[in-house]
Amino acid sequence: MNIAQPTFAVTAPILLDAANLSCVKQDRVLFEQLSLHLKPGELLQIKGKNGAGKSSLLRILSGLAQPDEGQLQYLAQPLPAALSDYAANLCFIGHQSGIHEQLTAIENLQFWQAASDLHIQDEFTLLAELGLAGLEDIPCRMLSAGQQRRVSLARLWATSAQIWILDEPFTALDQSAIVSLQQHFIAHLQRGGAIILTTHQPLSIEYHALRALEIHYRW
Amino acid sequence: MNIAQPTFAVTAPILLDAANLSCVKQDRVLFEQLSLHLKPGELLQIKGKNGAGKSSLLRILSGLAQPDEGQLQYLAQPLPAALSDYAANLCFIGHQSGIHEQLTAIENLQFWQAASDLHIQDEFTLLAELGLAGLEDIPCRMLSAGQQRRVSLARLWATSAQIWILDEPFTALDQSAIVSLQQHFIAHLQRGGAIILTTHQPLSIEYHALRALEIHYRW
Amino acid sequence: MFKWLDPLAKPETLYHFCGKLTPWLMSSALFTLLLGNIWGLGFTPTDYQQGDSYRIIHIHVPSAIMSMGAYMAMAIAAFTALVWQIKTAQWAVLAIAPIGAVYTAIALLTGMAWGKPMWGAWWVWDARLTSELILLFLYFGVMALHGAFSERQTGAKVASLLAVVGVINLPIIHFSVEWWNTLHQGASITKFAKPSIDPSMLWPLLISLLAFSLLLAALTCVRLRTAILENEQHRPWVKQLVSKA
Amino acid sequence: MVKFSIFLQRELRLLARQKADWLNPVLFFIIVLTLFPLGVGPEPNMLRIMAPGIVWIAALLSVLLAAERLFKDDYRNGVIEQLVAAQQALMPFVLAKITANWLSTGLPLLLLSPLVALLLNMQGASLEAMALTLLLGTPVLSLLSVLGAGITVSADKGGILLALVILPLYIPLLIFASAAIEAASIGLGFTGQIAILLAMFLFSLALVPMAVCSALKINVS
Amino acid sequence: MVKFSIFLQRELRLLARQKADWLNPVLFFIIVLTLFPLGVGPEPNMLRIMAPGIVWIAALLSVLLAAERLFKDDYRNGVIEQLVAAQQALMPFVLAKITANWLSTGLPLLLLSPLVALLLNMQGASLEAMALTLLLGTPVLSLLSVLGAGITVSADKGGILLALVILPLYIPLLIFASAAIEAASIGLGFTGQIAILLAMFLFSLALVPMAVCSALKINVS
Ligand code: HEM
Ligand SMILES: Nc1ncnc2c1ncn2[C@@H]1O[C@H](COP(=O)(O)OP(=O)(O)OP(=O)(O)O)[C@@H](O)[C@H]1O
Ligand SMILES: Nc1ncnc2c1ncn2[C@@H]1O[C@H](COP(=O)(O)OP(=O)(O)OP(=O)(O)O)[C@@H](O)[C@H]1O
Ligand SMILES: [Mg+2]
Ligand SMILES: [Mg+2]
Repeated sequence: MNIAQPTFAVTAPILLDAANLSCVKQDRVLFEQLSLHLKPGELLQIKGKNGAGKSSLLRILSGLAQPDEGQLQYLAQPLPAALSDYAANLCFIGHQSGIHEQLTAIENLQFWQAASDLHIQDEFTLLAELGLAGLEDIPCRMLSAGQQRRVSLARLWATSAQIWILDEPFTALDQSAIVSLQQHFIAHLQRGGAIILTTHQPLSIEYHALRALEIHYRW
Repeated sequence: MNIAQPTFAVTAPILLDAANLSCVKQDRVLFEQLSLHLKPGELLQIKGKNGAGKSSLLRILSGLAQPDEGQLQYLAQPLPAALSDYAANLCFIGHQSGIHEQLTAIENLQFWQAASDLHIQDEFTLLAELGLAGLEDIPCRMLSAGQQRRVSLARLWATSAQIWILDEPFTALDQSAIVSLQQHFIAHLQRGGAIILTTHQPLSIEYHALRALEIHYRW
Repeated sequence: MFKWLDPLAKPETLYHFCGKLTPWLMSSALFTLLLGNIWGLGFTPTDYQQGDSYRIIHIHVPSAIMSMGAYMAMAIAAFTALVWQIKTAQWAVLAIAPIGAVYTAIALLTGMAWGKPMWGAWWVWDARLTSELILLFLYFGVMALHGAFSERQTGAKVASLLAVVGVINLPIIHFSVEWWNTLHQGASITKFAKPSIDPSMLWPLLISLLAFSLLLAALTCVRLRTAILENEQHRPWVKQLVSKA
Repeated sequence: MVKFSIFLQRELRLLARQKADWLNPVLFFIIVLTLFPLGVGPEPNMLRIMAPGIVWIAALLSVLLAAERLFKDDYRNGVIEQLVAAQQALMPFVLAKITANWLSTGLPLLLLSPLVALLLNMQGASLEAMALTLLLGTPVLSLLSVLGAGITVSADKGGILLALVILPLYIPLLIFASAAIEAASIGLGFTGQIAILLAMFLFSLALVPMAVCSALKINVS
Repeated sequence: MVKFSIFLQRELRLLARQKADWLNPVLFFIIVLTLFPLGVGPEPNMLRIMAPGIVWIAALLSVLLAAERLFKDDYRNGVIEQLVAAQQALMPFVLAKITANWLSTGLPLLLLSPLVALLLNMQGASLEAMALTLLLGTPVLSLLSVLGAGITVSADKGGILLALVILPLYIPLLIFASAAIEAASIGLGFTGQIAILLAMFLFSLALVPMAVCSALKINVS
């Protein structure tokens, strides 16, 4: 594991550095000259109205889409080249949940364990922690919207990736689940992790390295 | 139009009356002996943790699914018989948005106008009101998550149905959209409408006839 | 070599480069086309076996060969686009595809017209004819894929992928006459050994072949320029260009 | 009626937007037709005998492939769920789907029949018979495949299940249609077969739309 | 390797859960085979001549239909998007998909070949040739259809586009396979065709998985 110890002074390396990004969708410029950087221990919330371009930005930051202009650097290396290192240290969960509806929660976890090197001691305790006790053996399509989201987020409890990129993780979750997810965020940050996320619900986290970046809706 | 004037005294007719509903999913009893009724001018929020059975209840209340036990009455008539009257006076918007991704916002509205007798004076002003100005002619799949939700909710601005049943209407909406949707709810209630909804986000409505019904998560 | 090619990856340079090339290509294409056809149709001796119907060879053979040539060019552009992520190469793929499809259609139609007197049927299911028909479908496939995605980029890349994979079909077309015994003519000019065709027929044929390849290049340049403008319409240099015009 | 025409307009607009929807079945039809002689051998005589069967099997397969996604999008988006909740508009919706399906797959096949005849060496009367059977048969095909699509819309596995449901219903159609073409090709009359096809058309027109509506209702509840 | 086997296990589990996935292609194959004699006429001689082509066309169509949804679920759920973002597991995932596809469609067809021979009046050598071509050809078919599915996964219209992309690539296979069966049926040797089929198999095995990976990457970006 590659997680820096909580010594993130000014000297902490810049994990992700984006310079002068721009994104154009069909003649419409969503954002231009957007720069940001992320250090260990930081949480960056991307804000903006519906349609401002938050999801588009996250897809660029996670290496899925190419920016129309600008560069990304992971640990000072330019991205298309360093993509595989970056991907190995990244956990991206988008609007879609990434779980197969026909498989049970356990089976979905096993799949992701193989696909992205998760470290799960015991799936049952993990799922129980997420409030899914007794539902481990039901195909996910029979779970409620919020329960499906919980299965999808379970990965965050088992990943060793340092950078998390999450698109509206709180969707469909009830209040208690939101609170425990936020606590988990803080634990991750304190271990030297870094998080970029979007959400329309206010964060209720008490933490010193919260930053926000607002994308203004342009037409 | 069949909307009662704001004279909802004790004598107001009971629009929807559910008695002793129960719902069983795979040996699991989600709820039993659940009774509720809805009068003009009332907003009923169904609360409960993820997986408590809120969506299942809403599908029963809207006539899509049958309860395992119990009856529904619409204006004192039992439901399977009065279903077509009831359906004509109902606007149900579920977890799925009900908009076709290949069609533009305008075309989706025209479809729903024909399908459920909406009264839209001018699609363009309606969409502009919802913050979609300039996006009327783009296929909906190119809209962001929140923008798609807005198109789907546009129906609420044009329907003459008295009873609205909404499953997590605030999902993916930004704060300003949530506020204006809630204002629209109040206007509807004051005109004698009635609303049943679920949401995990706290309502910020000031209104005298708010009621809540909690379904406890059982295992 | 790459030093010379590299600037052409830039849309603006390529646009002007194609602009300069087009008139030359176009005029030489028209010249050779006329020359080849007048010579071939008017001044070559009548074949003692086939009568005058063989004269369609001057359209059939060049268009058939160039239908494959166009595919090869398209596949090379596609490969470049995929490996080096060059957008202009991607646009070139779509610029070539319809031209290649038209060549293929011409080869098919002239072949059918020739087949009726020669073989007694418009169409027979032999390997060369069929594989040429498949070539047409491949062109269609590339064009259809291009339009089938909501993300334009995706469509362009995926179409390139199919173009590369479809190269398999080219050797099948060419060697079909050897691998299967067919009704169709064996190789007579595209052999490595000495061509087995009378020089009085060969020359006009070669000129027509040159004409078809020049025409391909010219039309590709024209279509490529439009594609560049379309894709770059919000760039400053295009806006400048438009305001100047 | 107003609803029907608005819904039909919507379907046609969707078709215009996704040209692949009606172009691809046609191309598929042509491709399958070209595969047969390849696999079976190119003797013209042979081909003429097999032609009726081939045409009709190719038609079936192309309509079938097109039908698969007919309701999928609307189901996934919740359109069908909400239509069922709103009750009255379901029937015009289904009728519009059927009409659009025929316009986009049956009609092009009909228009293609001269080309097919050319490819498969068909002559005069057979060509006429083929066009007639296609005219009467493709609407039945559309009706049946919409039925299949409706029945299987919420099934975990659409495509092939659909084929299974539809193929058996489709066999009588195949038998009579190819019998008509065969009769024509050897110079016999074929009004009998055509009359049966007509009956099948009217019969399925009367029954299928209702069946589709109830299939959709069952699928969302 | 460990990843591959876990992924393969997942695919097999999905197949076990949705039995229709592998039962339906098989049934489809059988139905198409029975349609032919119906549409074309039941003369045994005729049937024997057409048999190779028919078998291979039916095999193609059934594999094609099964391929359509191969990646759809995983695409819609965001599984593929997240796999691409995580990079390293994509290749084993694709290989598992290909293997599972062959196990669920190619293998049953192979096992069915004696039955087919019975239905279509095939004898000794032809049967052997058919089994051999199916053994070598169905993996190619699986590879190609997975390629088609990967290429078209985010396309607005899957099914038929897939067919359009795959059929041209598939035609050489059809030609050699049916040539082999035909040669066998008239008593000639067919090692040449079999060798070509083997070459095609190895060739596509080497190239297709990489092509599928890049197709998936393109589709999510
Ligand atoms: C629809 C029918 C036909 C098609 C699709 C077709 C296709 C082709 C193709 C693709 C080539 C280029 C082969 C290569 O360069 O490897 C070709 C060449 C040629 N074709 Fe055809 N052909 C057709 C009918 C005919 C007929 C009826 C004749 C005359 C009897 C004919 C005579 C030739 C000749 C002489 C060549 C030049 C061969 C060479 O030098 O390589 N073709 N044709
Ligand atoms: N494929 C596309 N083609 C054209 N425009 C697109 C495409 N995808 C997205 N857009 C546009 O880009 C804008 C930003 O979309 P994006 O999904 O990034 O918004 P968002 O900030 O995530 O919004 P939300 O809060 O609703 O999720 C939207 O206005 C949308 O119309
Ligand atoms: N088809 C089904 N088969 C078996 N169980 C099901 C089925 N559908 C739902 N359930 C179960 O019913 C319970 C209630 O689901 P429902 O969708 O009604 O929850 P909900 O209250 O809407 O939750 P959320 O807040 O997450 O949306 C869940 O625990 C789920 O596991
Ligand atoms: Mg978003
Ligand atoms: Mg719910």
